[in-house]
Amino acid sequence: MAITKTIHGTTLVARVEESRIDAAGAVAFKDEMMAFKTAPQHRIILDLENVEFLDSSGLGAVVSVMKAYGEETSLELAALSPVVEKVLRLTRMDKVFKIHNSADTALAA
Amino acid sequence: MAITKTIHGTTLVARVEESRIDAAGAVAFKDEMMAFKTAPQHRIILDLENVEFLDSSGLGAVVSVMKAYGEETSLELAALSPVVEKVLRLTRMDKVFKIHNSADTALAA
Amino acid sequence: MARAFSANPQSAHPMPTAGAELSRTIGSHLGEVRDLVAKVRLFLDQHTGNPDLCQRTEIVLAELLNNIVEHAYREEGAGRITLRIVLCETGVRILTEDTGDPVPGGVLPEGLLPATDGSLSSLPEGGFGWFLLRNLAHDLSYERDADTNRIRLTLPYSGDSKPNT
Amino acid sequence: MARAFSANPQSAHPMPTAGAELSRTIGSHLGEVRDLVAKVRLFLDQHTGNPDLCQRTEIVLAELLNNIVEHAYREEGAGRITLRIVLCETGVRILTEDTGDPVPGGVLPEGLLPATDGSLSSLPEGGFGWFLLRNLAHDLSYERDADTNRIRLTLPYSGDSKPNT
Ligand SMILES: Nc1ncnc2c1ncn2[C@@H]1O[C@H](COP(=O)(O)OP(=O)(O)O)[C@@H](O)[C@H]1O
Ligand SMILES: Nc1ncnc2c1ncn2[C@@H]1O[C@H](COP(=O)(O)OP(=O)(O)O)[C@@H](O)[C@H]1O
Repeated sequence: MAITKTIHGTTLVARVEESRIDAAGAVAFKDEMMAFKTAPQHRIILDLENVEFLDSSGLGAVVSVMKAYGEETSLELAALSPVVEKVLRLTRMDKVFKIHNSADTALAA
Repeated sequence: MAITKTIHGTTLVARVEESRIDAAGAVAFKDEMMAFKTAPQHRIILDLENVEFLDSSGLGAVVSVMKAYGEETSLELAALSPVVEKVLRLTRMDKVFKIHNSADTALAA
Repeated sequence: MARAFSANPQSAHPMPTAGAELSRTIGSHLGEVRDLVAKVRLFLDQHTGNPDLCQRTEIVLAELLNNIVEHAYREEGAGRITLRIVLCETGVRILTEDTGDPVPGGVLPEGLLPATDGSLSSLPEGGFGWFLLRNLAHDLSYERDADTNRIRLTLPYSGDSKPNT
Repeated sequence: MARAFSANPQSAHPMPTAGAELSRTIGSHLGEVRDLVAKVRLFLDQHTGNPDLCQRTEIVLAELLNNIVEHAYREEGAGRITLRIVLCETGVRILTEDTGDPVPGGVLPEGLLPATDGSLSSLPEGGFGWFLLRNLAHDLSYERDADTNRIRLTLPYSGDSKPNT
């Protein structure tokens, strides 16, 4: 059952992408909706494709988010621009984050 | 700070929609990322715009998702097709769920 | 995007193509039920100009066929279900045949509406099927003939449903 | 979509438009710093064919100006910052002037790299600013002249950074 989930603040919008929720699909529907409840924060992929620039304050904010989510959550970065890549490399934070070419690659990993 | 968040199974993809994460935006970035952690399941809006058909098994699955999320989460329905609306009305479940014309209306409510 | 809600079914509709009919046999699987119900919906859309009738028939047909898969054949996947649909002046006539377990006691379930006014944890997660069937269908009958269950019902041409008592 | 990573900056680049310069004065606000840094980046893109130089300058400028807003003017929003940028044969020369607090002890911060090899909870959330400045800038100097702080530095035309010791 394909369901697209989007977060707006503290609200989750779950958009069913199929045309029927019936006996043949009811279990799949339920499983997909519950996946969000049971382990919502296993991985967070921060997709930086639009981000051309990151400074030390921005980097500090990313680190503090990672710390706040704790050990159970893996915060990973995707699609680094040349500047973002430079700032991470110079500060050695490229060793701290898992880094992916794109969010799609990260999801496939 | 505009960040689009999408859930894929147990992974959250957070896509920054702006071109800079810098000192001027660092706090907004952090707040937006933490909103997901602190109250992830305040409301769930089930966007049924694509759903033409719901039978009693599908309705049962929706009810069981609502029950599993418990009292703290409000499960609301949006964009009912004529059949979905009929099934809810006949079973009196239209009195149990908050119902919205569209997911956008629901988010604005 | 918001949807427009369906127009009130009280308004006049063109008559269905009286006499049009459709017969199919499927295996006892929820996925086959889904496909057949969607096919019938298309057939009805083509032969009647009555969306409300089409919607009611789609609901009733899904409940009826799913119940046969789940209860008469106990979701074991073995068994055939035959469906016959005839459009007539008074509405849509439906016949199903299966060779699964007989309906217990030889009487179709009463189909009471489960209570929906209690606490969250007491809300019903099932049991709506026969309520919907009884509410929408007219002239419901059941017969057991040797090893065959035969259920007949009619969807009236107009009238959304019986009063919701 | 994946990005292609930037080409290695060792390769030859056309010379910048030597002599091109830009001067601006802004109020002491992080938002004004953001806008000015973006403007300078455009100016550099137009006058140099050296993306690596543009990127290094953008990083250094953001750190330098944000530090003045945050530390010299203590993020109080009052005060002006003047920036002057000159392109020359050896690279990009930068001068800032502000009338905020003097740098403590009259010496620019040493800018040691905070340790990043400890546990999650010990990771640094700040303190990278002067490390980046010292790592990327050459000929860094500070003077206090009456009520004015003056910081000068150069971004060398080539060379990504000093060895990362
Ligand atoms: N075709 C059938 N053959 C035998 N038993 C049936 C059939 N349909 C329904 N039943 C019985 O009637 C009960 C009520 O059915 P229904 O209202 O559809 O609820 P649900 O299927 O959600 O339990 C079922 O639990 C089942 O025991
Ligand atoms: N322009 C300045 N004027 C006065 N003090 C400064 C200035 N820049 C930096 N400092 C001091 O140096 C310290 C290190 O700065 P920096 O490396 O940018 O880290 P951060 O700003 O993240 O704390 C600051 O905490 C501040 O005390």
